[in-house]
Amino acid sequence: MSWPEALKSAIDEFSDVFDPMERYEMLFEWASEVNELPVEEWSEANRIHGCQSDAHVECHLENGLFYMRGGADAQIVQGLMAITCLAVNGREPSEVIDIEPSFVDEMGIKASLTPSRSNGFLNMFKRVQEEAKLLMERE
Amino acid sequence: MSWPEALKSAIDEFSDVFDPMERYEMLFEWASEVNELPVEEWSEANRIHGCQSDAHVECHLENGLFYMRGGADAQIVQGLMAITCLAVNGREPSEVIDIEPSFVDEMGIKASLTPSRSNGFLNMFKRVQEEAKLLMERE
Amino acid sequence: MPLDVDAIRSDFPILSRKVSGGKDLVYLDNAATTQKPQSVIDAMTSYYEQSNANVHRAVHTLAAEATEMYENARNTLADWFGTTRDNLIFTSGTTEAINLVAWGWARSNLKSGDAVIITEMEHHADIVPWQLLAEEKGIEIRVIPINTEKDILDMDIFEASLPGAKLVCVVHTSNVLGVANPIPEIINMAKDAGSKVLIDAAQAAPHHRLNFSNLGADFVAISGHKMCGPTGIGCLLATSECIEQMEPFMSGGDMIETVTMEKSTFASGPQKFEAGTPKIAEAIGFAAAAEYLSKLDMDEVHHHIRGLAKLTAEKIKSVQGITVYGDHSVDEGSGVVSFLHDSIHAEDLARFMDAGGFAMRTGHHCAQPLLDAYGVSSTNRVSFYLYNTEDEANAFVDHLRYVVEKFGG
Amino acid sequence: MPLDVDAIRSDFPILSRKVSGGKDLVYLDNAATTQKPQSVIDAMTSYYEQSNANVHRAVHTLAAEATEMYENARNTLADWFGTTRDNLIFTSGTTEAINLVAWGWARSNLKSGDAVIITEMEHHADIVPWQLLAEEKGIEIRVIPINTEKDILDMDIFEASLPGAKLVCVVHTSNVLGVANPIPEIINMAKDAGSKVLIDAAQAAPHHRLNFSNLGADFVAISGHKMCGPTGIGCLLATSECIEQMEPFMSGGDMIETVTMEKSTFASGPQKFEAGTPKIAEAIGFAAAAEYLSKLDMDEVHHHIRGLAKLTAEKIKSVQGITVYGDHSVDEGSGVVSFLHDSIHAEDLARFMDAGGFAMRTGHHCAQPLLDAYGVSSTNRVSFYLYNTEDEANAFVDHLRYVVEKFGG
Ligand SMILES: Cc1ncc(COP(=O)(O)O)c(C=O)c1O
Ligand SMILES: Cc1ncc(COP(=O)(O)O)c(C=O)c1O
Repeated sequence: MSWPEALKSAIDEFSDVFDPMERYEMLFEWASEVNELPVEEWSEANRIHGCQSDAHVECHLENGLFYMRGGADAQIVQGLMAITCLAVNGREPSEVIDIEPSFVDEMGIKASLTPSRSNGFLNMFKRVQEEAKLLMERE
Repeated sequence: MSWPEALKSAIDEFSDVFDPMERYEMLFEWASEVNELPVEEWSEANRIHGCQSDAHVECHLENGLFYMRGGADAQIVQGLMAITCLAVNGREPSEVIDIEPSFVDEMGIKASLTPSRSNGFLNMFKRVQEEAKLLMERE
Repeated sequence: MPLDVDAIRSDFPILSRKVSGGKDLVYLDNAATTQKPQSVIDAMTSYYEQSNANVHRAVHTLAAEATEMYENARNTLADWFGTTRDNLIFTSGTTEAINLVAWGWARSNLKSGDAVIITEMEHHADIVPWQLLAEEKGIEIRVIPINTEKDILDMDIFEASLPGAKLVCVVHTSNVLGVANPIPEIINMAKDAGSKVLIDAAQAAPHHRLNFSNLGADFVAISGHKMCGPTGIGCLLATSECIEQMEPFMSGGDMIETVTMEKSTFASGPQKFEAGTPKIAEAIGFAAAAEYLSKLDMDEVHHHIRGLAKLTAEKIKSVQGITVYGDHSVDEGSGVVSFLHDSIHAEDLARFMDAGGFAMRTGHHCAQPLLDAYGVSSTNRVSFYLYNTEDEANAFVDHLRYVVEKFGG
Repeated sequence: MPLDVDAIRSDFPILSRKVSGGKDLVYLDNAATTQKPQSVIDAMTSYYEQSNANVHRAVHTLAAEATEMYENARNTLADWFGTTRDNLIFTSGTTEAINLVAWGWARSNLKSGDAVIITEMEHHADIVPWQLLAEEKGIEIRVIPINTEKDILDMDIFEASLPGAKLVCVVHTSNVLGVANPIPEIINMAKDAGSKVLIDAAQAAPHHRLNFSNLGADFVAISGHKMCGPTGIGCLLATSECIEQMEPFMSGGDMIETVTMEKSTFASGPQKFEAGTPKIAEAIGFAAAAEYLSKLDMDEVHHHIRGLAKLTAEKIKSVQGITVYGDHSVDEGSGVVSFLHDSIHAEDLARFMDAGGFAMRTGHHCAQPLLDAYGVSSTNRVSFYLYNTEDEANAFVDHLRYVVEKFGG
């Protein structure tokens, strides 16, 4: 899978860093860069299950292209959402469905890609892909 | 625990033999030496539970001394009964209660002294000791 | 390509053990439990030495590693059994898997008057739970007898018993006779009659590559320890439909969604039935067993095991006084051969064989009704597995012959 | 004599692991599961490499060895817990042990209208089974609230709740607060009121030497993996009286006396509740854990663990924005310290700590009602064990301080 330029440079930036503490710090900073879903728009319907944090995501099409907005009370989760935005926003929904979540691994972030009920990142990513699928079908 | 002479010599005889096959053969032969409880006297009441073979034991006092008779459809079990007779017959019931079943180990017979529901030898031996206790109390 | 049994043997450390005064161990009690290859032992050791942590709901490195190993184990096993992770519930073995069907599914989906079919060939694990349920719920149990001439289930009675049956419970391969039942036919007939089907695959899974999706059963129960895996683990494969119909059985941590003092709500899928700290090392070891088997040609494995049973059955039949149980002329079936001598007590025989280094089992094999049908209370049983050799089978026959000559008079 | 923690550490292979880019692992998630000493790992490996066989009812050498090892494990553990082998039922852990009381004892000995007392401090494992039973049988559940000011159970409400109670279920030591309940007092009061008592000792057994006979409880539930033992095993200690009152729960092989197609009769004692192939290697590993602990002075172990918790609680209290839960001024209690920062999300904090090599847990710790009582939905939790050092505790506090300074603004 070839990543969009913006994601590529984020991956490069992260993978240059050796210390996981620093990497988390960077992610913490990315948290502010997410296409934010304001707290007022958080609802049970857009809540991501299986996160330890309270995390929400909203997805829509603009001119047939996919866009997500996200918000979470944990900054690192929100940082991962910001990175995910780089991966998915502005793409065809059909592309979004096919994206592998491996970019977090490439960034050296131990988000752990194990399918498990409590894997926040993976649950978030799957939710985004499900929404993309729904949007595609609805078109 | 010091064993009666007859048991001691049985122990010696067995422990001289290295091959377990031969040892079982010897035990098989001993089976005929048991103070036998004839099949007609086998009953549910004198049946030993937890043996794979159908094994029965009858115990009584003669002049205040303990005696057992045994019978089993498996020859090796019956052989173990014969050895047990050497250990217990003609003793005070109070002595019988204190005997350790370790003599089979000393004979090199893997009768296994693990307490387990299906350990035939140990269940037999415990039964003999329980009978000794009952007989003592009844006196 | 036939199995490279020598190479396989070197994977199993216990096979170099000596017993009974220095004799080579010939392990022929595989239907009770199989030995474990080094890779299975190592998988567990390495988990404990490198990654041990409680799984789920923690973000630290070890917990993430342990969770990944545990959940990957589920993936590996689901894959091996031809199903998905959402259809595999970890249990402590076949017994718990069947109990889970009885307590978790049947108890809430069957009602007084409904019928459950079991067979005379079942292991106690597939009899007693149904008796307890029948007593509690007023469920009718219909028993399919075995035709002891042909060593097969009476399929006419089976067919006649189907109307009104809600669940058919049948052992894939008998642990006493080595006989395989006509499972596809049974499943088809049961499905046509609108019944669910539970397959006890404890003896089949070790030498067949089961495919749950193709099989068409609703439930399949499996033990890890009988297929190169560790003790204390097994699984229930169940269709999504049935999993959704199941009520919680064991309850506690990890299987809930929310808990308040008033009311709890439950997780969905397999997790709903996996309460408490999972059998983590065991799941990892079980998956390592599936990985070990996946490197072999399972058709060859079956062929090898069954071949040894056929050979042995054929040879000991001609030993004076020996009766063999079960039909060993057919290719289907397992590595099990049950037999008895007409005058040497089964337990004596087992001890004499042990004295020669041969580990075999004696008893009712937790299948008393089946033995009752044959009019015996125990059998001697040898059971072969993938690491056994033709030389071992022949040595077994020779030692048996020697024992019979010596004591069978 | 204080513990020789250096010597202890060298017994645990995992403690030399590096995590998070080469940092020393500081394992502070012991309330979730403890690490295993080499002797425990070796006991299981050696079982698998030398003696693996199914236990009970077979006479061959390996089966005899395995049975001996397995049954000796039961003896060792019974001894360690101050009881006899006839009062120890192997389960897969605390969760299954409590479920066994609910399904095997309470279900047949309580009737509609009877009351079961639980507390707000319980782990889900000691809440959900009672809710399910209550729903099925119309049993009343009475909940003893926690006084969140003093971090103790409200003993007045407990006393008032006793009349008519048939079973009191209480956690010995909270897995969230580290607080130990006044167990002797609770047991006395319950007994006086004619109630049975079940103690959840999952968190207490690891650093107390429990004595079942002296304790006077009717049931005690324990997990092996939280006290140096393997995953997949634990036990229920139960009085002979209660064991006799219990009905079969899981059923199948090994727990029966006889089985016919019409009716089965059951074994007596613990075996009645141990259906199927046992957790053999696990029982042996669990016993090796008890043997490991038996070489230590358990008073010192407790003192050491509790000391680290007290020290840590004291120090982090003064870190800006940190709230510590639970009373850590008293000597009773465990190695658990729960806390939260007022602006750093618990999960973020745990990740930052992990990045420094510190393994700690975050979440509801399977005790949602307790957290509800404190008005939080999760906490950060460190939990110390016998191999943790004061240096580790101090390093933890330092790294926490650093994280808070950096991100707590
Ligand atoms: C107090 C308490 N009870 C019960 C349990 C459940 O133990 P297990 O998951 O080992 O069954 C735990 C462990 O998480 C606990 O801390
Ligand atoms: C056919 C069959 N069913 C069930 C079982 C029970 O399996 P486990 O003891 O592993 O639960 C066995 C094993 O003894 C078996 O052979």
